[in-house]
This record gives sequence, C-alpha cells and structure tokens, in this order.
Amino acid sequence: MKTESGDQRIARYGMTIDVDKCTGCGTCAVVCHMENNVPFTVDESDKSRNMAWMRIYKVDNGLDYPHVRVVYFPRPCMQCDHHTPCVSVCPASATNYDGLTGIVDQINTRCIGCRYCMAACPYMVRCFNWWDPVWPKDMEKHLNPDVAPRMRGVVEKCTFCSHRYLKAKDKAHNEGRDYLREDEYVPACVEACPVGAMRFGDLNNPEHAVAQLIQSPRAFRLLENLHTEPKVYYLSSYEWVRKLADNFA
Amino acid sequence: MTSEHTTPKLERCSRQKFLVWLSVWGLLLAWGLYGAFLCLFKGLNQTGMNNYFVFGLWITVDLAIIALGAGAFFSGFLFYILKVDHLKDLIGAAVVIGFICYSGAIGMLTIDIGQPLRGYFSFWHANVHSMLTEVIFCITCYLFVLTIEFTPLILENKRLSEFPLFKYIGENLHGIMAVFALVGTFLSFFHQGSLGGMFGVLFARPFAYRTGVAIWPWTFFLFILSAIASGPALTTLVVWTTQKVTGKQLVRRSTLSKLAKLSATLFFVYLILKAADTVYWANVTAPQMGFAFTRFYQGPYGMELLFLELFVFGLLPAVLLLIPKAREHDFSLVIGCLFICMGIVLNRFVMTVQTLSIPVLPFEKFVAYAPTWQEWAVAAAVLGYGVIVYSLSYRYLHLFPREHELNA
Amino acid sequence: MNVDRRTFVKGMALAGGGALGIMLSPTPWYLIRDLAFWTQNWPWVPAPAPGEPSFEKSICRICDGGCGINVRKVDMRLVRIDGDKEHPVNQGSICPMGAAALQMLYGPSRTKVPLRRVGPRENPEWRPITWAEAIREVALKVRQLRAAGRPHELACITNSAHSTVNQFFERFLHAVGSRNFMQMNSALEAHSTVLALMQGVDEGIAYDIENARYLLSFGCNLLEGWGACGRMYHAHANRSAHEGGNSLEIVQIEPNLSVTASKASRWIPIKPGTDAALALSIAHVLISDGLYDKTFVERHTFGFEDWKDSDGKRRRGFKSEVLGRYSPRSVELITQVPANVIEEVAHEFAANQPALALGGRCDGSLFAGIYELMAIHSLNALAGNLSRPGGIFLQCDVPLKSLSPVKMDEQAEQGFAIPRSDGAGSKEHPLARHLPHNLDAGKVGVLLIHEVNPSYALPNRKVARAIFEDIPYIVSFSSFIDESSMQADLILPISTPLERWDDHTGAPGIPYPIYGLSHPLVNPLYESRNAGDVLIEIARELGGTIAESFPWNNTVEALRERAAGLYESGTGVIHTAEFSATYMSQTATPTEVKSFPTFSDFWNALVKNCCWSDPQCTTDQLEQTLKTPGKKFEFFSQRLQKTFGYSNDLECMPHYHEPPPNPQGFDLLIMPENLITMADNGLGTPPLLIKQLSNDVLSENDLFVQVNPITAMYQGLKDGESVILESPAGKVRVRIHTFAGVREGVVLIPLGFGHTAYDRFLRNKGVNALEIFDAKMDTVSGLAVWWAVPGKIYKV
Amino acid sequence: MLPTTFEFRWDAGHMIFFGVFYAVVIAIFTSLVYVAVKSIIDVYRDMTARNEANASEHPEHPHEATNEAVIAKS
Repeated sequence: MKTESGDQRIARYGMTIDVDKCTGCGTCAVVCHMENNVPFTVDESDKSRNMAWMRIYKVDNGLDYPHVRVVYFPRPCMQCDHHTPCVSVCPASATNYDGLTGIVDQINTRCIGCRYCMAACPYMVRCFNWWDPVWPKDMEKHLNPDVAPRMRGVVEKCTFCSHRYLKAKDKAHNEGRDYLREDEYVPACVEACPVGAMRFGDLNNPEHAVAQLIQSPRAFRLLENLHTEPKVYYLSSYEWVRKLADNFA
Repeated sequence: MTSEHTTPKLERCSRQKFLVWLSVWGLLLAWGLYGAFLCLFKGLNQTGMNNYFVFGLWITVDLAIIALGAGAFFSGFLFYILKVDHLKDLIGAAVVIGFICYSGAIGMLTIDIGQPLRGYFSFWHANVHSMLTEVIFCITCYLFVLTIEFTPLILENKRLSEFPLFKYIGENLHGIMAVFALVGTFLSFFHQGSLGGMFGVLFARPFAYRTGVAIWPWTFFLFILSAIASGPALTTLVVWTTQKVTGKQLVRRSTLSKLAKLSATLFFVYLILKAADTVYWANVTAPQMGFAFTRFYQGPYGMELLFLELFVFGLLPAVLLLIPKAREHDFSLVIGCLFICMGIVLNRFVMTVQTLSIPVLPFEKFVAYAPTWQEWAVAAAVLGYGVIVYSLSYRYLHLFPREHELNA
Repeated sequence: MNVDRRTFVKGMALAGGGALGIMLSPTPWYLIRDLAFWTQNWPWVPAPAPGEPSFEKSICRICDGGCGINVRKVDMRLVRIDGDKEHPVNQGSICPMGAAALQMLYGPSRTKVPLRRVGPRENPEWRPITWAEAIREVALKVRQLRAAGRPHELACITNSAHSTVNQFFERFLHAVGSRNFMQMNSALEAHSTVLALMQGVDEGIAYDIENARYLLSFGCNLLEGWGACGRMYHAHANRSAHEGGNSLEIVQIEPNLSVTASKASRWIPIKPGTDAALALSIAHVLISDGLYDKTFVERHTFGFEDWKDSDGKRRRGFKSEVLGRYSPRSVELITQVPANVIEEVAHEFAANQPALALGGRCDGSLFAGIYELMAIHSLNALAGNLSRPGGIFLQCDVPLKSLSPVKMDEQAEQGFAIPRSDGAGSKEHPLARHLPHNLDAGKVGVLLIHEVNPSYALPNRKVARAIFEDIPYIVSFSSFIDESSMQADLILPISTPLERWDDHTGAPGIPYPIYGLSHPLVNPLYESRNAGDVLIEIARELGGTIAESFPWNNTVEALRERAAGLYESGTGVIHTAEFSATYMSQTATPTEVKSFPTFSDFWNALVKNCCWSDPQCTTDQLEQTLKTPGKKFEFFSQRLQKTFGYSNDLECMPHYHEPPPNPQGFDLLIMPENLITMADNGLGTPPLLIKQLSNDVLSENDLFVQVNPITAMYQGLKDGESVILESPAGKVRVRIHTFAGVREGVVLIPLGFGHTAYDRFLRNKGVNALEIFDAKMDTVSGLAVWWAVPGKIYKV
Repeated sequence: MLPTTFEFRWDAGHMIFFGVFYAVVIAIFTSLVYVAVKSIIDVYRDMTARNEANASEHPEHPHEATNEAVIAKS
C-alpha cells in the first residue's frame, strides 16, 4: 500500500504456533477447509492424495511408556521468505512471492499442473487436484464466495487466507488508512484456534505479538538447516520438540 | 550444391510382412493411447502418482529418453562441426532416434501435466528463474530443430524428391545443416543440463540438491556429460539391433566400435566426476542440510541402487568398452552399451523418484511408488511409436548411406 | 514432372498465402486462448454465488455444551461458523465439530420429507408422505393405544438437553397418559447422583474451572469433549496466560496418554480402574499430614470422624477408614502409582488451592462405579472447596416461567399411574431419572425417538436391539437418516438447530445460569419442521385434554411465554453485539435486563443475541449447596443407607473395591477412546472431520485400535496387522496400531465409527466400538457402566 | 513471453533468457527463410531454364539440374 508520501510499508506476515498449547483438535484445519473451499472425498484416509491446506501431525518423543509424550504440529504453508523453494521453480509463474506482504500465493488458474513446486517443497504443503472437486448437491451452498474452488489438474496450497488481506486492505483504504491493525487481517485458522495456540501478524512490526514471540528462546522453525526461512514459527519449551523440527540434526 | 550420393533402390521386406510388424507395435501404441486418453479425460488420478510422488514413471522415462536421444545432437555436433566423417554412416539414424526420443518425451510431458491445454502458459507467463522453463523452451525449440534435421532425410525419398521444390528444400537444408547442428547443440547442451539442474537446484530436497557454479548445480554438468555419453551408446544399440532384425550390414563394424569407444570414454569421465560429486555431496552438502548420507537409504530404495548405478551400470560397462577386444565382440559391445543406457535410466530414476521417496519433514515417512497400467501403457506407447517411426524411416528413407555398398 | 511456371507460382502463392493468412489471423491464437479459458471455467467446478455478507448469532447444538456461535451468511447461504467471543460459555472457542456443523446442515444425509416405511425393518423401503398424513398416522397410533387402555405404552427417547422441546415431549406423554419419557444420559449425570448422595441436592454439578489453580483430573478427557468443549478449550487457552493471575495446573491421572494427559502439567499413569484407591490415598495423605480444611470439615461435614448412630452404636468415620486402608504404600500395590508420587500430588493439591478434583472418564460419562466418583468428590470436601471461588457449585435454575400445568383426562390419569418401563425411580433404581439403556421394549407400543440414535449409541446393545425388534411402532423425529431412523416406521424430518426456534438451559458444569435461545438463520431446507410444532399439531389432531395441554400455535409462542420469566426476574444480562461486515470485528456490551423498557425489547435483544446469563447468581452460600438433613457434607451418605438399607457401613462411604477377575482367556482390557473429531453419541460426523483422522486411526474402511508395542509383541502381532478383537459381548475386526502411550495390556478402541446409516462419507467406516462393550448397570445410580471390558486379540 | 503480459517484471534474468531465446529463434527462422527462398529461386530458375529450352524447341531433353531425379527413377 502506498502512503501519502509515496513510500511503501513492507510487511512480512507470519504466524506462531504454540505446540505446547495445541491439542490437535483440528478446528484450524476444519475452518481452513471451510474458508478455502477445500474439497473432500469418500476415502480421506489416503493421505497421499487428499487435499489439506492445513495438516495436523501427531508426533511422539519415541520413548517407552510412561515416558512417551506427544505433541501436535499444525502445518500450514510455511510461507518461506525470500529464498522460497516453490516460487523459483514454477515454470508458469503460477506461484508468487508478494513483496509487500511476504505472502506466497498460488494462482490456480495459471497453474499448468507440472507439480515441480511440490517436488521443491520440503514441507509437503502443496496438494495436487487429482480429481475434480465434487461437493454433494446441497453442500455447495456452504462454499465461501471469496475463494474460487479449484479445478482438477492444478496445485493448491495455503495462502495465509490472502483474500482476507485484500478485503482488510480495501477496508483500510476506504477508511483512509495506509496500515492494517493487528486484528484486522488474520487467517481463518488463527481466528478459529480454540486454545489460542496460534498468533498472526507482521513480523516486521515490533508492536505485533508475533514479532515479540519469535524472539523467544522457545521459538523455532521447521527444517531451519535448509534455509528456506519460513515465516511460520513454532513455540515449545521442550528441547526434544525443538530438535525434532530439524530431524534431530 | 550438388548431391554427392545417389539413391539406389532399397531392398526391403514384403509389404505384408512389414504390415504385420507395424501392427504389433501399433497395438502397443493403441494401448498407450487408450491409457493417455484416460489420463486426459479422467485426470491424473489414473496414475500411481500422488502428493509425494508428484513425478513418477513418466518423468523417469522422459529424462532417460531425452538423455539417450542426445546421440542426435552429439553426433550432429561431431559430424557437422568437428567433421568426424565416419559418423556419416549413421548420422541419419541418430537424427531419427533423437527425433523419436524428443517427440516422445514431449508427448508424454503433455499428458504428465495436469492442465495440458494451459501448457503454453509456461511460454506466455514464463518464469525465467525456473530450470523447467529452460527445459521447456529448449526441448520445444530443439524438437523443431530436429524436425528440420529430419526433413532432408524425408525429402530424399525418391517419390518426394520427384517434386523439385522438395528436392531443393532438402538439398538446401542439408547445405546449411551446420547452422542447425550448432543451434541444436547449444539448445541440447542447455536442456540436458537444465534437466539435471531441475533436481540439483531443489535446495530443500537434500537428496537431490547439489552445489555448483553460478546458477548451475553440478548435476547440470553431470547430466550433459552423461547424456552425450549415453546417446552414442543407444545409437550403437539401435543400429546393431536394426542389423540383426533386417539381417543386413548397415554400417561398418568399425563405426560401431568407434562409437562405443567414444561412449565409454565419455562415460568413464562422467563416472569420475559423478564419484567426486557423490563424495562431496555425501560428506559436505547433505550434512550441512542436517541429513546424514546413510539416512537417505533407509527406505524402499536402498544403498544397492547407488552401487548398481556407480559400478554395475557404471564402471563395469565403461571399462568393458574401453578394452578394444571387447568392442570387437558383438556380445560385449551390446552388453556394454546396454549397461550404459541402463545406468542412465537408473540415474534419472534415482534423481527423480528416489528423491521424492525420502522424507524431509520430520513427521513424514519413507514412501514407495508403484505405477498403474496407464502409466506403463503410455511409456510403452512411446516405445511403440518409436519403433513405428523408425521402421517407416528405415523402410522408406536412406538412413544408412552405406547400406547399398555394404550389402552389394 | 511437368509443372509449368504459372501453376507453380499459383500453388506456392496459395499454400504460402494460406498458411501465412491463418497464422496472421487471430484464429489459432484465439483458439488456444479460449481452450485455456475453458479449463479455467469448467462448468462442472462449482462457482459459489457472491452475495451480501452478514453475521448472525446462534447457539451450537451439536452437543449440550451450549456454546455461542457467530454464523457468517452470504445472502441466505450459511458459509461459516465461528465461536462467539461474547458468549459466557465458550468465549470464542469452538470445537471442530461445531465449526463443521454446516456440513451437517447441507449434508446429503438430511431427512427431507416425511417417510413411511413399507416392507420389513430389516430391508426397508421408504415412501414419501405428506405432513398431514404423517401427523394423522401418529395421532391414530396414539389414539389406538389409548383406546386399548394402554396409554402408558407410549414412550419417548430424546436427547439430554434441557430444552422446551423436550418439555413438550414430556408434556405430550403426560397428557396422553405415560411416564415413559426418557432422556439419554448426559455425561455429568453420575456426578449429580454423587451430589444427591453426599450433599443432598438435586441440581447438576458445576465446577468453577475459570478460577481454579489446580485440576486433579481422574481420567477426565478435559480437552476431548468433557463438559462444554468450547469452555474447556478456553480454560486451556488461559492456563498460563495471566501474569500474576491464576495459572491453571492440570494433573492427569489416566492409564493411557490421552490428549489431556499430554497437555497436562503432569501425567500420572495408573492401573485401569483403580482411581478410587488413588483418590482415597490422596485423602490419606491430606488427613495424615493435616493438609485438609479442618474448619470446613469440622463444621460442615458428617461422618469424617468416628460417630455414634441413634442406637448409640459406634461407627467408623471416613478418617479412620482412609487412614486404615489407603496408605500410599498399600495403594501403590493397587494402583501401581509410586507412593512418593501420591504424596507429592496430595501436597501439591493442598498447596495450590483452590484446587478441584474431577472424575468421570472420557467425556465424563464413564466411571467404574458411584463410589469412585464419591471418593474423588470427597477430596473437594477435604479441601473445603464447596461454594468457594475455584470450587464446586451447583447449576443454577434459569428463572424461566414454567408452562401451564398439563391437563389430563381419565385415561391419561390411569396410564400415568403405571410405573415407568425403564425402571428409573423404581425400587431397584430409586436414584435414577432416565434409564433408556434399561428400557423394557416389551412394554412399549409406540416409541417416539427425538434427535437421538439409540440403535447406534445405547451402551446396552441387547436393549438397543430389542427396541427395534420388539416395539411395534417407532416414529423417528430426526434431521438425519441415522441408524434409528432406518429402523423406524415413520421418519419425520426435523429442522436442524440452525433452521429452527429452540432453546437450551444450563450449560454443563457452569456455575451460573445461562439461557440460550436460537432462531432460524435460514428457512428450513426441504420440508423439515420444528419438532415442537409437530407435537402441537399431533396434539391438536388428538383433541381433548391433549390439545388443551398445547395451547400454543407454535413453539415460538411457548418460548416467548417462558422467556417472560427472565424479563420479570429483572436479573442478568444480554451481550448485545454489533457486527461490522468484515471478519473478526464485533463489539459487544453487556446490557442489563433491567434496562430494557418493555418485554418486547428484551425479547428482540434475546433473539438477536441468543443468550441470557446471570454471572452474579451462583450458589456461593453453603446452605445452598448442602441440603442433607443435617445441612452437612456427608462422607457417610445417610441417604444411601436409607434408600438401599445397606447394613455395611462401607457401602455408604467412598471406597475402592477390587473388580472381579477377567473371564478365562480374556487377558487384555479394552477401553474406549474419545476422539474430538468423531461424534460418538450416534450423531453424524461431517466429512471435513473425517479428513482430520490420521491414517493410523482409519485406513480405507479399517479402524485401528491402539496397543502398546510390548502388548503387540506378546500377542505376536505387528503394527498394522488385521486382528479380531473379542470381548465376552462380541467381536469386531480391526487393525492394530502400536503406540507407546497405551498402557501394557490395554487395547484402546475409538468411538464414533461403524455407522451403517448417514452419508457415503461416514457409512461403513470402521466398527462401532459399543458392539463389544458389555455395559453393566451401576448398582446405585442405575447408569450404564462401560469404561472397560475384558478382551482378547488375535490374528484374523 | 512478451513484455506486455500481465505481471511481467523485467530483470537481468529476463534479458539474458529471452535474449538467448530470441537469438535462437531468429537463427532458426532466418535459416529456414533462407532455405525456402533459395529453394524457390532454384525451382524458378529450373523452370525458366526449361521454358527457355522449350522455347528453343528441345522439349524432351531434360535439364542438367534434374539429372538426379532421372537417375533415381531409373
């Protein structure tokens, strides 16, 4: 967005997920899929082909009873910064990194379905539409008009609900503001997390909670050694959880 | 320019026999076309691919046949640019093989992408930072060049050359073939490399990622080298097979030996570099990314693949074909060339499918992949298509300029 | 070749010109462009219609929690459900089931028109009929019962909600002449029995979790559906949120590593079924180390010290009993919890007041026996945590106006005199109110089933089968084609809570009164109707005193009439909200009921904001919570002695008794597992929740049970193997998943699978775990006891 | 492919990539145009020669340039 003086505010939207708080209930995933019109099939147990923008992984520390402990990792798109594995490989520029927000978006109508981006992504956040999306007749009524359902043969993924960003931006613009308040733009998953494990905001803005949370010694990211610079941070007090995130390397 | 060669009448089998031969391969092609139709009509759910194995059999075959098709550009380069004359014996065959490989690969790629009708978006909305863009641009252009290289061969056909225009076009194309050979070499060089680069640049896939020079990872160069090493091996194999099937001497035996020697030498150099690359990757690159080298091999695709690639289908044929006596024996010549080709197929398989089978995210597990019949059918169709095009070319065109002389 | 120049030039011009012309014309380019456009707008990919966005509040009725929700609408389509941040129960938190409720509303398993069964129950065919026909048919069946002098053979099984519609059903039965109104047992029902026995009150139990600092949870799956799910999530969210304020520690005592156990501050693995012993051992430490609230115990309890009865006979008190039998060392042998851990926990419990001891496994409904819950509750008394902030309260009555008395004719009076067919309130089960799992199907002629699925969810499978085999005429009031509807004779399509007027009082476990009122957010899809309206019509069709008992034109009238009581009480608040049309933004201010000038204003505000509450009104006086004859908390329940005439003192006091040994050959213990993503009460599970299941819970149609790797090793089984899981009650085919969080010797089977009805997304997935649980009846409360069952496991 | 396309951003990568691409395309097409033009001219020349020969009343005599075709036929 341009301010009156013409300079641009560069945001880096990011998320923190408190793994210690997360109960793995799946509300984030359910609302995500409602919000973004993610389809479902009769056999959803085939995780290798099902569509999930937000997937919840249950992980344990590998110890025996009664020392075993479990944590849940909700996994949206990591929204890798700068050095984004998927953006650079897409031959049709169907996935792009937005310089003003840091959001990695996906233009589904441009995607040719080559799936190279899926090979590039180490976080398995991308899903390919192996089938045409089908909703039972009346269930089409709960589809969200802000997000177009995808067609078969294209890749899709979490966009940090970028349609919400556009809406919030429009609203701010109408109100003559050049900035967004912290609670104005929040993805559906963060909004719905019933245990307050997820926070969202601008990592560049020191007043935003996330910008402070990522400074915490509890903060870590998945696969930091790959230098994909995710903007999704996890928080945990347990060392094994933090080490696990990097394959105990 | 005046043509130096005359076109004696080709002696070919009966039409009936030929039709039976064609129909066998035609059936294979039809089966594949049915598979392809299913994939296009119903979508890629017809394949065994999934969100883990986003690439499968097809990409392995694509990469392999593009590498094996490198015989065309490399022979062209040697013949037209470096003027290696004895390659004249089979330059036509090499071009046809190259054309088959590239057109087959592009055909498969069209089915492989989820939205074939939008395929042109990769030109229209090209992302020049993507290795795949480079591949798509280059192989499309190169297929065009191959078509141009193929054209004079076709126009030499005695019926077609009855038309003066065709005759002249053929001759004139032949005349400036060096330009196309040069352009083709340039394009081939880059897309062979880019195919390697495609996987080498996946910096979030520790199994595939390689360091390199500027924007090009080491695999970029390894792919070029392995392609120009294996292309002649396939050409040798195909020519030998053609001789066996037709029962005719088509090229001088020494040409085959020379070609095999060339292949083996290049392959040997490739292996040395590949070994160096593997050692560096296993000890430096992968550990820096937090992955112990041995971890990659704990899944369904184990260390034995590396052993096979480097030794059984690597060092063994290279050394074999470097022995002059072995090259003189048909058996060892064929085994050597076949193993080199298989080594390349295996390398392309490892770079694609094995890369995808290895979990990077700590919550994921090793996965295994099995293609469906539709995938096999489409892959088989490329073979069927190739044999048909090659047979037609052999029957009606002068693929082997010395055929008449050697069978006199 | 003889081609002359002219022909050649012509040919060239034609070919070249043609090719060039086509290439230069826009045709090929337009063609490939339009083909690409076509792929971007495939007509078979749905395009959701845009429209005017708006938000409306409602009450989630997936379970009885009564969470408040905000529903986003686009024109008349409902597209999203969020938690209502201003609602006192959940304060914005919502469970996945609630978030996915729209999938049920619009789902393919909805009942659409009244259906009459033709053909046998085993192999039914359904014929659509009109509502008029359906209502006449039900009225006819009721009339026939009454004509035969058997009005008491009309029975009803409905859900456990406290709602006006349920009152309508009770009223209808009453007016016809039957006592057989049965509600499915709610999760915290056994706790009410404990309160009745130890505190002499009839109200439900309420926990002030928001103000507690320490929760000693005996197997309560606090984060997997215990109590009002949204409320528990909110409490979890705030566990350590307030600097300097209350941080909440949760100690989970449970054999297996549940979600709650993994999120607890401490997990204490315990031998299954020995919770009572552990609770009493903690009591032992509290007493012997003098850590209990001595003033409270001295002043407000009965039976703590040894006492003399009216005959002057000396009786042993709770203290002597506990000190004598439950020392940490001896309990270590029972529970396999180390003695030092017991001592530590007891000390923590005493040090972190206010602390709560909670019982009731899974969603609260599973328990080994009433004595176990009594043992746990006695810890709350030792801590003196009754009617104190952070302690135990009673659920308060909502000051609704009661409906006018039922009018009964002679027939009705005669029928009403006949005792219930489920044995509740009888000599065997004097403390019970509803025992649907004990229904004598032979004594029922017409059964009305309302929004429950006993065929699937009754823990006693014999009764569940008998109901659908023996009862001649069954009417299912249901929004969905569930298992019970599939075996009914008449299916009446009921509007879902988002399409109808409905109300809900008393969120479970909340210390102050809350009244939820929901209104239709959309017109009913299909021909569905409000069950209350249908009952009114049936009553009218029947005429006489039955019709007179339903003087309203529709349900709203009755709701409005009752809500007048709230207005007249002049207490409480309504959170009046203003929505802006974007996400998130919502401002709400509590408006006192007093400030509404007229009832009409109050009613409109209530309809719009859906919730009335009175946070000031809690049972914070001991005399409100202690209503035993001596106004004391009874460690020794005199009511228990009086009701059952127990001669053994121990039977009136909390105690642990060893369970009977497993039958020969059944060396494992099968325990049910609550998954937050699966509806286990017989309701359907929306597809987006089934999507959340890991593939080591469900793979294709195979359900996985969890066992410890060591158990698997002893049984010679591998991870993922197909097995038969057998209990004395039956056997099911499942696969095993090894997980170190399961106790050795335990098989954990998830609930909520194995539906044979509903839609293709849910049907035939896994097995219904209830098939192998052999529910016993608790001797005291009559409630079903099925926390575990002996089992064995072997390869297919 | 064209700078007019939606969301197109020029950077060094584009210049190099498209520079090389267009160079290749131009090389191929100029060569093809050269071949086409030369072939047409050749044929035209043949025909002119034949017409001249016809004009000089030696209709059956094949022109030198078509020798090969004759040999091929034989």
